[in-house]
Amino acid sequence: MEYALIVLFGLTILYISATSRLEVYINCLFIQGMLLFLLILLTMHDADIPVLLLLILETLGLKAILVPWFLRYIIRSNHIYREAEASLPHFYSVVLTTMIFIFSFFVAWWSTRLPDTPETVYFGVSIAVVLNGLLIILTRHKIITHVMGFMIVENGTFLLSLAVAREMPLIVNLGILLDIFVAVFLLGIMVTRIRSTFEELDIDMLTTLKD
Amino acid sequence: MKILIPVFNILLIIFFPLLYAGVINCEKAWWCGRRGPSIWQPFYDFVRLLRKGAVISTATSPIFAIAPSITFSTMLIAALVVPLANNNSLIGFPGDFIFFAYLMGLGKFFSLLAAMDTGSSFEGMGASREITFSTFVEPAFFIVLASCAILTGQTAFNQVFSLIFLSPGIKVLSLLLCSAALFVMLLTEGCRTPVDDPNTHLELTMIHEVMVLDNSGPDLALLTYAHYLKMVLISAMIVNIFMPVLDNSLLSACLFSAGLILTALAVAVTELSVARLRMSHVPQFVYFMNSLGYILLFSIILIAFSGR
Amino acid sequence: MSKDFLRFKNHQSVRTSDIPWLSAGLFRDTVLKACQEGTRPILLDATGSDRFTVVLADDREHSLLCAGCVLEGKSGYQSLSAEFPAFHMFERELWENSGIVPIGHPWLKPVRYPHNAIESREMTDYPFFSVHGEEVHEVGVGPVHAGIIEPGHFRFMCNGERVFHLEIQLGYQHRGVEQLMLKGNFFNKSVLSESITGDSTIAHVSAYCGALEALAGITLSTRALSIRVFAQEIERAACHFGDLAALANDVAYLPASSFYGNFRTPLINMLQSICGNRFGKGLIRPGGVACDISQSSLPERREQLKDIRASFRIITEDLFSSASVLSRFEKTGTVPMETAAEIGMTGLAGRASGLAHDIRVHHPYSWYKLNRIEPVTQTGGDVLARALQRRDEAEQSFELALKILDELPAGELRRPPETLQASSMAVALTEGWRGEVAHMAVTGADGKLTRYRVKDPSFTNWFGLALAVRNNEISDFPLCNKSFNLSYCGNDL
Amino acid sequence: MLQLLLSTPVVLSLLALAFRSKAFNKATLAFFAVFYFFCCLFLVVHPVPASSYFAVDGLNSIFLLLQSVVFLAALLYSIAFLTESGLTEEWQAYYTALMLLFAFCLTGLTLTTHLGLFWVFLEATTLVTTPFIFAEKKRTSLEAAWKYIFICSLGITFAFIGIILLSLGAKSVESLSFPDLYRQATEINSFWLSMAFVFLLVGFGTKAGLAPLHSWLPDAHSEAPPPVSALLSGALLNGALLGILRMLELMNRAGLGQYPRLLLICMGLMSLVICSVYTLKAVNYKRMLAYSSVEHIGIATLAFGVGGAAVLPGLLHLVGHSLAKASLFLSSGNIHHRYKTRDIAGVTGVLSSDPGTGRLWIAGFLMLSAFPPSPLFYSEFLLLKEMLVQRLYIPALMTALLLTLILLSMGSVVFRMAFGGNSSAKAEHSGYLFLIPQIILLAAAAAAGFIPSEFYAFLSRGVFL
Repeated sequence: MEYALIVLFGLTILYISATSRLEVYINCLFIQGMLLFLLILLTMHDADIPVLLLLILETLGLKAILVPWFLRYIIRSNHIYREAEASLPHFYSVVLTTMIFIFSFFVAWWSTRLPDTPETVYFGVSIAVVLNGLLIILTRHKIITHVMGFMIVENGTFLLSLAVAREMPLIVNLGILLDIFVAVFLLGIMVTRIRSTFEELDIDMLTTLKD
Repeated sequence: MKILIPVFNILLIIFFPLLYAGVINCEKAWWCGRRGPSIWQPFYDFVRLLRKGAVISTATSPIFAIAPSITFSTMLIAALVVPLANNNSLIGFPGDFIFFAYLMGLGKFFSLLAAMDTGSSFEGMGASREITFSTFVEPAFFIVLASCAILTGQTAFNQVFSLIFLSPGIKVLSLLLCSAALFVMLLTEGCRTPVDDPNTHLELTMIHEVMVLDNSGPDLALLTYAHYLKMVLISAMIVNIFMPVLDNSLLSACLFSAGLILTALAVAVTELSVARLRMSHVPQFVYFMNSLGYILLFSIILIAFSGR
Repeated sequence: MSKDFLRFKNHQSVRTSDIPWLSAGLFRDTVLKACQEGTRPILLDATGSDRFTVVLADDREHSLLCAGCVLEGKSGYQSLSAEFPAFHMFERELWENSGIVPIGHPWLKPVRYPHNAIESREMTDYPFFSVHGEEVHEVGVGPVHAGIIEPGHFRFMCNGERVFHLEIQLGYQHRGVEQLMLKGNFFNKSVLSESITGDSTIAHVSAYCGALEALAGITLSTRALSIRVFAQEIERAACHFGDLAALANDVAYLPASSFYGNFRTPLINMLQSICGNRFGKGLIRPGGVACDISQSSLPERREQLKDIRASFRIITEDLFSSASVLSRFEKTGTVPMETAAEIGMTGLAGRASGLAHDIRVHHPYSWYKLNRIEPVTQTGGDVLARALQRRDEAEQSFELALKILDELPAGELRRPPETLQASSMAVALTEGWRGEVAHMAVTGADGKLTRYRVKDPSFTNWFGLALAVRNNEISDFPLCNKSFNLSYCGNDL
Repeated sequence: MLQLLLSTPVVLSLLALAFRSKAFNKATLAFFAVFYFFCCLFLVVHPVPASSYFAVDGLNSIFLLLQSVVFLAALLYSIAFLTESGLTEEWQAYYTALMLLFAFCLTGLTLTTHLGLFWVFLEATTLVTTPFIFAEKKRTSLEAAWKYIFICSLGITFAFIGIILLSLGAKSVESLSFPDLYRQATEINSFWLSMAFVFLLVGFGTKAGLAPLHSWLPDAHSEAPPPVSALLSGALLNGALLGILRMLELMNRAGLGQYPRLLLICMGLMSLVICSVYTLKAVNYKRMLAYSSVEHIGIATLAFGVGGAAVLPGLLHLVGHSLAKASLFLSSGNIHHRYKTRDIAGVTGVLSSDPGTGRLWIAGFLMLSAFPPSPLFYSEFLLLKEMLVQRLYIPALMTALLLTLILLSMGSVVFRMAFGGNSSAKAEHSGYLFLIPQIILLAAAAAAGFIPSEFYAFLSRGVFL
C-alpha cells in the first residue's frame, strides 16, 4: 500500500509532464499533498504527537490545501489557464520524464549495495520527482509554472526526508515549514507583481537584466 | 466440471466480441440520454454483412483480398494462447506472450498493406497513424509482460496471470500499474476515444475506420469481428490480473464474464468523460504505456530484488 | 468623399439615377480611399458588360455607400484585390457573371459552376494551387463527402500531418437564385428566398422582405417587426445549439453533443408552434408576418425559453470546463484579427476574431432600431473563440427573445405591398446567425425588378477557413470547418 | 550575551514596525550599529561557552567581527540614505525593521553550529532581503528580486537534500551539530557524505555566488539600495561561505579532503574567468562591483581549495574584500545619488564634482585591487606562493593572468569615472554621514593590512583546516 502510494506520487509527475493546463498542475499538487499526508499516516503513526501534528499541518494544511488554493487564486485572478508552449513538445517531455524515472530507479537500485540506504522506492521516486521538478522549471515558460516546479521539487525533497530522516529535529522541520510557507507566498506575490508590471507572465519577459 | 472451462472459452471467443461492442454502445447511449441501438445490434450487423457481396476495387492487388482473412485468422489463433476464464488458455506454452505479440503484429501488418494497397490518400494517412502508435505499444507490451514474468518467474501467459495475484508485498502496486498500462493498450489498439473516435464520419481524423473504408461485405464483417476480438483479448488480460484461480469453474466463468463487461463499461466511461486528443498529442498518451511499464519493471526489481 | 458616393441607410430605397458614375481610374482611387477609411465591401454588381456598381458599408457612420464604374471599351479595370484582399471573391464573381476582367487579380478562377455565366466554362479547367517538394503531398476531399453534407472540394497541401495550404472549390450547387428572382412575380418570391440557405431561412427571407418593402415604401407595425426578430433570434440560438453540439461531436465529447442536440429540438419546435415549420418557413411574408403569436401562449413560451436557457447553461458550463475539450479548441484554427479584417470576414467568425461587425448594431433595422443592443466579441480567433462566441450570442438571443415576449405590442400583422417604386434601388442587410445577409433589389423605369443580388456571409468567410487551417494538423480540419460552419448553397446560390 | 545579541534586533524591528516614526528609525539604526559592534567585539574577546545550537569558535568569530564592522558602516550610511531618499514613512519603517531582521538572521547564521539551523537561517536571509531588492518597484528590480528569490530558494532546497543525505550517512551520529559531526567524522558513511557535500556545496554555493551558480548575484546586488548591496557583498556571501568551510572541515576530518578541494578550485577559477569576461565589457558600475564580488569570493574559494598554508590567506582575503567592497558599494550609492544613473558612460569627473566621494571611490578601488597596505595584497601574494609550492602551476598562472586582466579593465572604468572633465557641475561634498562609513571600512581594512602579525594570530584561531 505504501509502495502504491509512492508510485502514484510518481505518476502524478508523469501526468504533469504530458499536460499544459495549469489547473491540472494544481490538481496534481493537491494529489501529491494528499498522498504525502496518507504516507505520513501510514508510516509515522508511532511518532511523537507534536512531530506528527507538525507533519500533518505541513502536508495536509500547506501542501494539499493552502498552496494549491493560493496558486489557483493566482491563476484565476491573472487569467492564465495554460502553459502557452513548452519549449519542448510534450511527447519529448513524457519521454524525458520516463528516462528520469529509469535513471532514478537505477540509482536507487545501485545504491542498495551501500550501507544505510534508504528504502529504495522512496529513494528512487523522490530523486525522480526532484529531477522532474527541475525539468519542468527548465522547459516551461510561465513564471507560475516555475513556482509549481519549485513546489514539486519541495515535495520530492519532503518524500526523501520521509524516507531517511524520520528523526529530524523538530526545530529544523519547523524551519522547513516556515520556509516553504513564506517562499511560496512571496513567490506568489511576486507573480502577481510581475503580472501587473509586465502584463504577461512569460519568463521571456524577464530578460532585461543581461550582460 | 473441468471440461466446462474450455467449452466456455470457445463460446466466449465466438460470441463475446460482438456483445462487447454492444455493451459499449448501449452504455454510451444511455449516458447521453438516448435510447440507442439494441445490445444485439453488432450481431445483426455482422450477419447482414456476411450475407452481402463484396466490392473489390480493380486498382488493388490480391493482397487486398486476402488481408481481411489473414487479420481475422491471426487474431483467432492469438485468442488460443490468451488466458480466458479461470486463467485457462486453450493452448499455452512458455513464451507464448511473444507468440501473441507477433501474431498481432502479423495481422496488423496485413491490414496496413491492404490499406496502402487501395492507393487512397486517406487510407495511407490512417495506416501511417496506426503504425506510429503501434511502435509505441509493442515495446511497452513486452515490458509490461516481461516485468510480470520477472515477478512471477514464469513465461507462459496463463501462469503469469494466475501467479501475479499471489505475489507478495507489491500486489497493489503491480495490479495498479499493470492494469493501467494494459488499459492504455486497450484504448490504443481498440482505437477508442482519447486515441481515435469510433463514431466519426470524418475521413481526415480517422485511424482505424479509415483503413477499412474500402472493405465491404464479409471482409468487413471479419475485420470488425477481429477488431472486437482484439479488444476482448486485451480486456481478458486486465481481468485476469485481478482474478485468482478458483476451484469452482462455474463461478470463475461467471466472474470472468462480469469482469469483461466491467472493462467494456470502463471503456465506455472513458469515452464519455474525455474528448478525443489532438492527433499530435496521441503519441504522448500512448507512450504513457511505456512509462508505466518501465516504472512497473523497475519497481519490481527494486522491491522484489533489493532484499527489503 | 460624400460627393463620390451615394450615401443611404440599410433598408432604404434610393433612386438609381442618384448613383454617381465614375471613370475606372477615379473609381479605383475613390474606393481605395473609402476602404482605407474603414468601409468594407458588401457587393459588386455588374449592370452591363462595361459598367458595375459597388456597395460599401460604413460601420462608423451607420450608412451604406454606392458608386458606379464605367469602363472605356471592354478593357477591364485594375483589380482592387491586391490592395484589399476583401475584394477578391467579389471580383471573381463579377468577372464570372459579366466578363469584366479585374486586371491583375491574383487568382482569377470561377466561384461557381457557372451555367449562367457569359461564356461557358468548365470548372475542371481551372487549376488548383500547387506546392512542390520532396515531402509535400496533396489530399483531395470531396465533392462527395462521407457525412450528410453538401458538396464541395477541399484540396490540402500537406507535409505529413501539417497543412501548408487549403484551397476550397465550391459551386457544385449553383441554382441560379438571382436569375430565378427576376422571373415571374417578385412579390411571390418568399419561398425561394427561404430556401437560399436552409439554416438561415429567417435571415434571408427577412432581407428579401426588407428590400421589397423598402422599394414599395411601406412601413410595418411594431408587432410584425417584433415577431420577425423573435423568429430571427430563435433561429440564431437554435443554430448555435446545433453548432456547439457538432463541435462537441467532432472532438468526441459525447454528452455535450447529445444534450445540445436534445435542447435544440424544443427551441425550433417553438417556431413550429408559431408557423407550422421548424425552420420558420412561411412565417415572414412581404408586408408583415403570416402568423401571430397568440397573447395567451406568451407566459408558457417564456417559461419554456427560461427552462431551455437553464439547461443550456448547465451543459455549457460542463463543456467549457472540460480540460480535454479546451485543449482541442484552444489555439486551433486561429485567424488573427488583422487577417480577419484584411480578408473581410464578417459575422460570427469575424466577431470571434475581434471584428465588431454586427448589422444589428451598426446598421440597425426593424426592431433593432428601437432597441439598441451591444455587440459581443471575442479576441482569440481560434475554435475556442468561435465556440464561446456562439455561447455568448445564444445567451444574448435568449435575452432578446424574452424581452420581445415581455413587450410584444399590439398591432396589425400584415399589409401586403402592391407596387414598387420605379428606377429605385434598395439594399437590405440582416444579421443572420452566421453573419450579415445582403439582398439588393433594383427596379427599372417601369417599376419591374431588373436586378436582384444576394450575398450570404459564407461567401466572404470561406477564405477565412482556408487561412485558419494553415499550419494546423490535417486532422483538425473538420473541427475548424465545424467552428465556422459555413453554408455551401449560400455561397453557390 | 548570545541571547541579547539575537533578541535585540528582533525586538527593535518589532518596535520600528509599531512606531513607524522617522526619528525612531534613525535612532534605532544608530543605536543598533554601535550596540552590535560592541556586542560582537565583546563576544570575540570573551567567548561564551557553547550551547547546543550556538557557539563562538575560532572560525565564526572572524566572520562575526567582520560583519559587525560592515553592519556598523552600512547602518550608519542607512541613516543618511533614509534622510535623502524620498521613501515614505511606512517604507522607512519597513526598511529599518527588515535591516534589523537581516542582522538577526546573519548573526544566527554565523553563530549557529548546527547544520539544520544554519540552513534555516540561510533561507531566512533570502526572504528578509528580497523586499530590499524589490524596493524600487521598477521592471528591473522586480526581475532581479524574482531571480534572487527563485534561484536562492532552489539552491537552498538542494542544500536541504544535502542535509538529508548527510543524516542518511550519519545515522550513528547524535545530532547534526558540527561539533558532534566532527567528533564522529570517521563513522559517517563516506559515499553519503560525499554526495551530501556536493549538494550542500551547490546549495550554499548558490547563496555565496560561486560560478556557475552566480546568475542572480549581479542582478540582485545592483538593484538593491547601497547599504544593502554592501551588506549582501560584505556579509551575506561570507556567511554562505562559512557553511562551505564548515563542511570542508568535516570532509577533511572524514579523510575525504581531496575531491572537495578539486571542486572548490574549479569553481574558484570559473568565477575568476566569468568575472574577467564581464568586466571587459562592463556598462553598469554596480554590476561591475557585483561581478567583482563573484571574483573575490572565487579567490577565497580557490584558496580554501588549495588548502594548507593558503587557508589563512583565504580568510584574510574575505576580510579585505568585505571591507573594501562594502565601502565601494556605499560610495557607488553616493555616485548614483548625484548622477542618477548606473551607467558607466553617464558618470565622469566624480573627483571634481564630489571630491570626498571621488577620493573614497579611488581609495576603495586601490584597496580592492590589492595595493599595499591592503590585506588583499598579502592574501593574493600568499595564495599564489602556496599554489606554486603545491605545484599547481597552471591554476596559478591562470589566477595571476586573470587578476591582472580584471585589475586593468576595472581600473580603466574606475578612473574614467573618477577623473574626466565634468567642470560644469560645481564641486559639492556629500554629507558626512555619506562619507564616514566608508572611512571606517577603509580604515579597518588598512588596519588589517598594517598589523598583520596580531591579526594573523586572530585569524589563525579560525584555521583548523
